[in-house]
Amino acid sequence: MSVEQMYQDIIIDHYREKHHSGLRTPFGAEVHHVNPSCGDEVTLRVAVDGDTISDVSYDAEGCAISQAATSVMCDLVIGRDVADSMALFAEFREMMEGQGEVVPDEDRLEDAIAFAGVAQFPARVKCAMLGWSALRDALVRSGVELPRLPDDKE
Amino acid sequence: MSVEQMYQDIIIDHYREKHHSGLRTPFGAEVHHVNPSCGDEVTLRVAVDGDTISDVSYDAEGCAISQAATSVMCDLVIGRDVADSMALFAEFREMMEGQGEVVPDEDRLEDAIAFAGVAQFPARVKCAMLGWSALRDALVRSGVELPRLPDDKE
Amino acid sequence: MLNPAAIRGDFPILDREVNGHPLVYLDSANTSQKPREVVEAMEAHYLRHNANVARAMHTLGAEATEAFEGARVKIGDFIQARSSDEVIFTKNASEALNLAAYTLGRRLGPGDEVVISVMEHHSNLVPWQLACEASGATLRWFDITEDGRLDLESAQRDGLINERTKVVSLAWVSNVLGTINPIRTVADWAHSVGAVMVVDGSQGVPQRDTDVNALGADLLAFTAHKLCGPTGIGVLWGRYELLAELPPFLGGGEMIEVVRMENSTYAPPPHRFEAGTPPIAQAVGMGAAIDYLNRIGMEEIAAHESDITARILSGLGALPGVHILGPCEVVDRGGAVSFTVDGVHPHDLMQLLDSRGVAVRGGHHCAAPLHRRLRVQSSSRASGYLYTTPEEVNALVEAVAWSYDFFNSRTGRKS
Amino acid sequence: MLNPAAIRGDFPILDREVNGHPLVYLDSANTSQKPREVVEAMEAHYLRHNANVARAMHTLGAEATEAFEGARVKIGDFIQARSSDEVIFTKNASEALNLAAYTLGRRLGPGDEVVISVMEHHSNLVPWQLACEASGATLRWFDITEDGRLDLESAQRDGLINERTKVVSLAWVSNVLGTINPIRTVADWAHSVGAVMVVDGSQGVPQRDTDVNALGADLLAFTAHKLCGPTGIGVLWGRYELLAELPPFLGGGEMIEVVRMENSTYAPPPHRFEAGTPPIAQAVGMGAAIDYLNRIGMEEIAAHESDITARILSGLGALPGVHILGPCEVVDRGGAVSFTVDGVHPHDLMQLLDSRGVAVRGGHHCAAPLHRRLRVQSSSRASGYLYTTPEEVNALVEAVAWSYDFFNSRTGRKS
Ligand SMILES: Cc1ncc(COP(=O)(O)O)c(C=O)c1O
Ligand SMILES: Cc1ncc(COP(=O)(O)O)c(C=O)c1O
Repeated sequence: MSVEQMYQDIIIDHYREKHHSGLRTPFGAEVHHVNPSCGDEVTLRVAVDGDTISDVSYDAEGCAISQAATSVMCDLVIGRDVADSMALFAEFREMMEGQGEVVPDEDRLEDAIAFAGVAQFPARVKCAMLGWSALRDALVRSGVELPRLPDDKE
Repeated sequence: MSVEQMYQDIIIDHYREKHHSGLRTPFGAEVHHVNPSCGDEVTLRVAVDGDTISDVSYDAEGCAISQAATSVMCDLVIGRDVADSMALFAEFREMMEGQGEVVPDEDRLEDAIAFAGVAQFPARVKCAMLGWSALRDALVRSGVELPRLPDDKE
Repeated sequence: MLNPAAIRGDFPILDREVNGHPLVYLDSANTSQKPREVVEAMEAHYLRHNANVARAMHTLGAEATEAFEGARVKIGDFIQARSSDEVIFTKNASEALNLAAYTLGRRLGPGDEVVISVMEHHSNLVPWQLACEASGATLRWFDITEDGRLDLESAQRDGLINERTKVVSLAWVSNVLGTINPIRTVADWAHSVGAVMVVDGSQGVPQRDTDVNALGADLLAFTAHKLCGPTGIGVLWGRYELLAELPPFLGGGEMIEVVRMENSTYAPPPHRFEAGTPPIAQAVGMGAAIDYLNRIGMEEIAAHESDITARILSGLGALPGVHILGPCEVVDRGGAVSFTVDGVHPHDLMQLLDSRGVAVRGGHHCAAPLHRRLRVQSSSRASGYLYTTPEEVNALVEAVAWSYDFFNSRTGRKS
Repeated sequence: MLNPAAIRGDFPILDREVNGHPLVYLDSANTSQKPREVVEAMEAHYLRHNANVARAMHTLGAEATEAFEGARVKIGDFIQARSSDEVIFTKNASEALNLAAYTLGRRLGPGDEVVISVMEHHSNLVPWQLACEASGATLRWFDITEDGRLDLESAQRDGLINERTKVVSLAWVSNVLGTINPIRTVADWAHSVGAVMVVDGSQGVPQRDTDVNALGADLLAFTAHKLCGPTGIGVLWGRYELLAELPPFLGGGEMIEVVRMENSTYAPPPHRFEAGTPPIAQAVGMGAAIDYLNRIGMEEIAAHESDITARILSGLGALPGVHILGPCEVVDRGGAVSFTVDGVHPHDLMQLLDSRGVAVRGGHHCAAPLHRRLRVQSSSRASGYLYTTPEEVNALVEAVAWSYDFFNSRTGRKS
């Protein structure tokens, strides 16, 4: 896997024009997450309407991988129901932690399959997960009951 | 150097009947010294009369080397003037730190030359010095002005 | 059954001669010897994969991080931790216990009590003295029975552990008496009053199959250099929920989340407690040591320890003038055998044994209060490990007998 | 002149290929590579002389103690300490700085001030935040000038150091900006108000001839892994009279004098501050590293650092879109060169360079407040050492130029 293959055009595109970027109201919860080793950070807000994620907005600074992953994530989850969004979280995490051995489902992950190559660079997996982890945390804080996912630590 | 040569008869003798052992009055200062690595300890009192060490008494527990060295030391310094006692201290220390290369002066050190062999066992040098260090400290605390010795650290 | 003859081939140092005799290394409770593969794992790391971890994300950095975090996983598995996030790297067991005492100490105040025992190593004693001094809490301790076991009865009678107790910290296995303490029983008692149970596993973890959950500990300290690993690294394991509550201890490096000049927030465990460049190569070495122990099998190692201990106890016990401290039978007993010899100070005994190639420790073994309690100033201690042979025990016993004669049948110059 | 080509033969890792390119290791300010002889010294120690120190007085114990204390002497000589008793072994520079902050912190109270700078590594910042938090003292700091130097003028104007100041703690050389701080000037100022001068020598000691007395420090922290030595060991040097006044920090093991259950007394320095089994093999390795550096010569090493730094500064400085943080000339400047590249996040730059075998660090380099002060979120850092060649600098410059193009001339799928 070359670095050219890792930085797919999809990633560069999302990095350049981050979809859904900028903090918006209304929102149910706001969280601030950082990747302490490189300082990447994201402030993320989520609004939930019934079972549905009605909006995700964010203000983030960081590398192409973390920025693009957050942008792609917003495309995926805004308007999706919470349980299915968390299922996507699990599928994305499985791909990222699979060290390149997990074949992703393009129908489900859409642009996010562009990150499959990143899974071969363990140091960058955290970058790709930053926005997703923030989203999940924000959902918890907004009081939504989340499903237990496969591979969760506790 | 064999261990049989290190444990000279002189040392065993002093270990068995520790000369001047037992705390006595009057005294000018009392100190308590320990060798933290093995726990050997000595409580030592010194009485000074003018320029002369008029008495050294002690209560000690420890190995044959530390006990015998303290016993021999008392034989040497009781009744001797302070400056010359400290000169003896320096000569004894020089022998002990000489790793067996320093030829001791038997006329000066008397029974203490039996410790020459101990100098080849660096771990035991501290044992042989325990009583001497306590004596020097006690002299300082009893207010005597001590000469600066060769090899003193500060 | 474990085969020490085969194992010895892995330990080059055991071929050494000392003072013209084959080395008989019976100071393993002090520090163990290292198999070649542990040393080679560190060598390969330094010469092929060396980089800083976490912060360095280039190829070498990724390799070093994987090796370092991989060691954390091995160690977590070795003690049956729920997650490797419960494994904090420290420099030795002492730092691990100080980390426990400083962070738990922040919760203590006047009226609170910390309970230890009179048989503790200084490293599980002085940190609690310092914590009590700083907080105004009171230090209390278990006494021991005449045969050197934890005196549960008098503790119960005195209400040693009570509603004021905030921390109980005990050695799993005594480094002097060899006693294996009933940690589970004491932990249940501690937990019934809401106290945190800290266990000093320095002597237990190297010799016994460890399951932190079965043990009942909330925090467990141990050290690599006693389990075939390198110096410079120890571990504090902790229940994650407890670790997550504890404040930071050492500050700096990667233990942070957000740092501003005005204030900082801290990373989650274990990184919160790992300030600065961690012992990277040492973690690799500790991981290799654990692979080595696992290959031989902790059950086998424990059985061998019992066998060697029984031989030392019966061999020394049969000698005139020898007095054993601690349990004389291998029941709830680890491998440290401390003893005194009439007329021969431990310091001198150590020297005499060394002249015959036999390495034991003489002194108070960092347990001065226990020696005071036993009314001896110091003692000698023999302790084996997986590489110790019955022949080495024989050499010890003969050398002790010879030393007794050396001092007690000397006539001296004047007699 | 030092000959890096010859020196490279001592570092097997430098023969490695990374992603099909020869390794260009420019992350030495993070951790240095290790010459074979350092690793072999530790190997020989573990496999031939391993035992615990101080407490073990048998032959192996005496050998290990001599090796360990011998390393202390080498280190004391290396920094021109008056006595090796002024050399305290810690696990890294961070522990050394925490030791300073915890023990000096015991003297602090509300109204007292501690002064650091905005360019400090977290390891010389968080410990002082914790100490101030615990004691009620106030943390203040030097700002920097536009060209990345300590702003002495504004400090003077604001009376930054004054009669309330109890401690001043500064990096000798910044790990981000490369700035060499005027320690002597600040130390004189600190001493004039009776404050203790602490110096973080982590980046200075590996590259420069160090004389603690000329430097003006009262305490100096540094770390072995940045000076060709092993991980797992650092040093706090201190003026003996100051160390003798400081209370203990970590408790346990051999840092004691007399231990009773009720209370304890403590050993004199340095042992008072060394709880538990010290990093024995690591001290041996650090001693070997110092022998190695001495053989090459610290003057030569410093001159080589200047040469390499000048090449990096001019090479990178000539590239479009590259901005250097800190002094752009090699005047009072060490070897860390941090920079940003327009349109390429440091994290990505690190990855792109790595794909061409070039190892640099990307992030905030454990100096987040400094980055905030410089109004950049993070940066990339290249840093060489005695083994770095001009050709490696060329490889870096080429790879940075390529990376700039990679990100900035990509069209993407939609455009
Ligand atoms: C200036 C400075 N201070 C402190 C440290 C911390 O050193 P260590 O990681 O060895 O604790 C470093 C290196 O990481 C440094 O560059
Ligand atoms: C029971 C016990 N606790 C603590 C320690 C301290 O371990 P370390 O020296 O690795 O800090 C030891 C060994 O020295 C020990 O035997």
